[in-house]
Amino acid sequence: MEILSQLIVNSVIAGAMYALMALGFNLIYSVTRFFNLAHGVAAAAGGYAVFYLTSSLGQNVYIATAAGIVSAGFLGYGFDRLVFLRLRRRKTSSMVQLVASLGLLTSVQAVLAILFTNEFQTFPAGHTLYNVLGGAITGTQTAVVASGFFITLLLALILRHTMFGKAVNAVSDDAEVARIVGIDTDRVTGRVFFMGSAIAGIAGILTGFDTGLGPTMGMGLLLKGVIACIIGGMGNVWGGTAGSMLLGFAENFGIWKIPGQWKDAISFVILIAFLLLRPEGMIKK
Amino acid sequence: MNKLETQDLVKRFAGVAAIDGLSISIEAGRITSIIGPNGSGKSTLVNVLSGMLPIDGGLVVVDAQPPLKSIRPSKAPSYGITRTFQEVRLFEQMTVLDNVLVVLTERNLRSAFFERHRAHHLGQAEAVLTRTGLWGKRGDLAVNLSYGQRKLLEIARVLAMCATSQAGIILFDEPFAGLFPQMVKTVSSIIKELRNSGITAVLIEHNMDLIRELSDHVIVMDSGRLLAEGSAAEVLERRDVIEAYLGE
Amino acid sequence: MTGENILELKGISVHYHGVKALDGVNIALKRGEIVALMGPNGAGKSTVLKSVFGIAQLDSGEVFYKGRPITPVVHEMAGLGVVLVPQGRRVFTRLTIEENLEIGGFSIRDRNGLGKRIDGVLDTFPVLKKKRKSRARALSGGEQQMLAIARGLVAGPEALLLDEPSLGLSPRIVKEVFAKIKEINVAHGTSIMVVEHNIKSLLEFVDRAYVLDKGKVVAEGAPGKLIEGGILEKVFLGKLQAGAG
Amino acid sequence: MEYAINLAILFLIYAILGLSLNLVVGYTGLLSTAHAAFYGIGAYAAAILVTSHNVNFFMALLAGVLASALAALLIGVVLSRFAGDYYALVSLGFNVIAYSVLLNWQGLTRGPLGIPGISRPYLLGLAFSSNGPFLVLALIFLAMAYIISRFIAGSSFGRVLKAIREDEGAIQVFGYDTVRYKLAVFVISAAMAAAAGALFASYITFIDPSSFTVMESVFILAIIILGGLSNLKGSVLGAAIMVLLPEALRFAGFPASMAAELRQAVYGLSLILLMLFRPQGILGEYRL
Repeated sequence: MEILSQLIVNSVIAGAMYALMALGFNLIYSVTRFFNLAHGVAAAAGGYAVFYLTSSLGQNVYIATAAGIVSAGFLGYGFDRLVFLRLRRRKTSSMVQLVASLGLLTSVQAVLAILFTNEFQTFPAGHTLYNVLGGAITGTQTAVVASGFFITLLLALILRHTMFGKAVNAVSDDAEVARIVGIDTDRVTGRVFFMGSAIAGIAGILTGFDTGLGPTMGMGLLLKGVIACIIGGMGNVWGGTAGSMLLGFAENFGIWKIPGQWKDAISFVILIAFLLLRPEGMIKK
Repeated sequence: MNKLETQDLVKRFAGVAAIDGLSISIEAGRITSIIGPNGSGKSTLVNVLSGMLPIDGGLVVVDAQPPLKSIRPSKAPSYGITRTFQEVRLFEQMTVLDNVLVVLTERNLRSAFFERHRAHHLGQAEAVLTRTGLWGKRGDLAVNLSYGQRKLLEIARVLAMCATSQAGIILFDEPFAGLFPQMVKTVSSIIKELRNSGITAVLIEHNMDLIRELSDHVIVMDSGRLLAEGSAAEVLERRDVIEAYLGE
Repeated sequence: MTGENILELKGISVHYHGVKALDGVNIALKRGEIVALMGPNGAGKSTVLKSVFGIAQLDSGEVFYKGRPITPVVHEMAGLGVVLVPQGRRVFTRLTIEENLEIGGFSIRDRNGLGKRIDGVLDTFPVLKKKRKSRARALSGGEQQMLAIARGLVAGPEALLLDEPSLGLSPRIVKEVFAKIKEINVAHGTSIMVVEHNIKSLLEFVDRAYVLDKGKVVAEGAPGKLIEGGILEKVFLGKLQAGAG
Repeated sequence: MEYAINLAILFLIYAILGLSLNLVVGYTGLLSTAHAAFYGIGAYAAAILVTSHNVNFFMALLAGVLASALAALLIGVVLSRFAGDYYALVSLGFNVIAYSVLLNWQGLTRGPLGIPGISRPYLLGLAFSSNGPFLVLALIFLAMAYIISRFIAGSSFGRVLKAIREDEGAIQVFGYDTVRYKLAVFVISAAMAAAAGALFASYITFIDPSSFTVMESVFILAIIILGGLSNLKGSVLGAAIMVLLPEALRFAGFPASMAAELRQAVYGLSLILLMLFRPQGILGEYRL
């Protein structure tokens, strides 16, 4: 019984973490229609920004966290202005943009390794244990679950009720007509990159508090986010989060019987099964 | 041979029927033109018959063989059906010669590997490209051709399909659109030659002068249905046909 | 009704993939009138609208708006007062009617008045008013066309450009759509340029028409004059002397 | 001199990998990010057979090639149903799964410990234990890979591959069952990569899973995009540049401890710059 509770708690934690990656990835995909693999490195950069501010500059953790989120956002925005916007203007294929994002992922990841070494870095964070329904959860993990929940909600509200959100929906529905009715789609896309990458930054920072930072952490986080998006349904806020939860549960219940090192393989097997059997994802657009 | 029929054919897009219970019969060895206003379903019909769009209802019958409920795209040539594309679809970053050779090769993997009849295929390609006036351009990439030459290369490809005797029915989807008069002459004489050699030609075209010149039979579609059929002269005088074009 | 030119195209030439779509075309839209652009497939009608909107790249020629030359940028046109209703009923299918209309008002600075404007537009389209909370994909073809026009009206355009609003609609619905277009023209004094192949249904609603063929203007004038001249039959049924082949 | 031979051998191995991946990415237009998996299968199969079963290297290489081809056939059956971005993503997934297997099937692969003591090849009394002869061996393999690739590229099979790349829908209408063609080229490419893997294993005599990650696949991809897609000389040129450039940077005074990161930064950056300014690469005949 206790194992079951712990598994459920772990699944929700993992699901919430994947959701934080999935939300931003999905948001960016909905307006640009390409797989932005550089999304992963925005998460890592957010984490390292906080590490630098707290460890090297001795900043307050909360200020550092806020600054880390914003810098992840600006990194993503910079990616768009410097690379993707130019490619979009040239009407290049989504494959070209995907390869460029792969280039950004590798090079920025390498720069992080050069700046902060390949060592695993940890934050000075307390690990108070709480008990939920018989499962243990740390303070950081509580923050993961809470962020996952609130940001899903917040994003859904923004997309539904603000003019910006409606513009995002319009661009995602039909970018050409969106331009015709007066939306500066490049501007909307730039803002979406900022928002999506900032959310990824939150995921990276929380990973730092939870388990620690490595320069290549972005890739692992990203892949989970991408898989969650696809099995949940691309271009849909709730789909991404639902997919994340499903993935979190599948992995954690999977490793009940299968050794934990197979987690990544399990998630890709789920992805491939979904793509073959239900390519549109759990929730249709 | 190579008679093509549809029976109550239906094709829907998002619930709206683009082809709405169409039953037509296209006689073998003739040029049958399909005309109709924008949005009447002509191009959709070509896409369905060539297997590029799945059939939502009804049947297609080729040569009184067992009726087909679905046509897989790579199977269309086995029913003798081939086509040209209205929005020219060439293999852009390949040479003109390769664009033709690629349809001449045998379809099974092993002969493709060892290309047994290379000289024979080259001869066929030369004949086809000479007929379309593109032999001089054989080394150019398709992407670098002028619009008219691109249209001609589409024609060359179906001629090559005929050379492999995999084509008995050719669907021409607006082959003349955007062509200069000289090229129009070339294409129309090729279509006539094909008919005279026993090929069944289906022609989608907007230029009524060409319809009158080429068609043995004209089918008029409107809103995915058969509106009228007959000779060009008969059909183009009919009040309902004129109204379909000019509105009521 | 006639007065200054709201929109004017002078000597416009455009080509796509090496084919001339427009060849030195001169077209004007005067304040308060409805002008039709007619002609067979491939005549270049839609390209005229795309030129005004900066979607098609001009080889030569100039676009004037209220007497001034402009360099059209797609997303700035609505803010200027020129609205395009594109071909094919392209509404935002995943959004509700109301959201579609809100997006239509995106270029308006005063967002507070947006609700009122939308109510005003919905009064013109009672069908849409009843369904304002339902998704656009659930609408019929005719309703979607109405929504596309309504979405354009929210921006309060001085010039409304319509690309084939009758395409794929039944004759009865086409009549309704054109009646609505006329109503808008009369009620708000909006100048309207409409591209159509569905000619006869249209002629009773328009003040003036241009006939295009192979990228050139081959006739221009009042609808009655064009019918009497028989130019339409010639262009559409291929009896024009200049025809190819 | 040893240093130059070492670089030359690495260059030859990457040139084979580049040539083989180019068949899939450049000629067929399928953005595969799983190449390191087949490279790894070849390396591991050869290493295991040579170390634990004392099999002659060349037999082991052949077994590796067959194992890799078989894996490609199984993966390809699934993969060939996708196109475009999804192809890239699913192939990436297969690389992750293959990496997990190498890392976690410890009974077979010794997991993260890797396999040490892989002997150098010998054949009919001819030993390739020193680097000079090994260089010659690698050169022979590259020549074979080049000849095979050129044969494929010039055959009508290669022409159909290009047509699939240009417009899969159109070539289907002309009667080609494209899935079988995509599968065939994928298997050939995987077999060639496996040969490169076996060479690599016996050259450095020790392998562990970290040489066969997704990042390695991206590196090979960078080689062929830089050199030029759909151009065989381009793959060879790309391999030369990608292997030598980080070395040049090392001479420019960057610390050796950062070599791996530097290499990554360089190829990441080159991918971005290529996409922005020269998507067809140096000698390429095709843009993604």
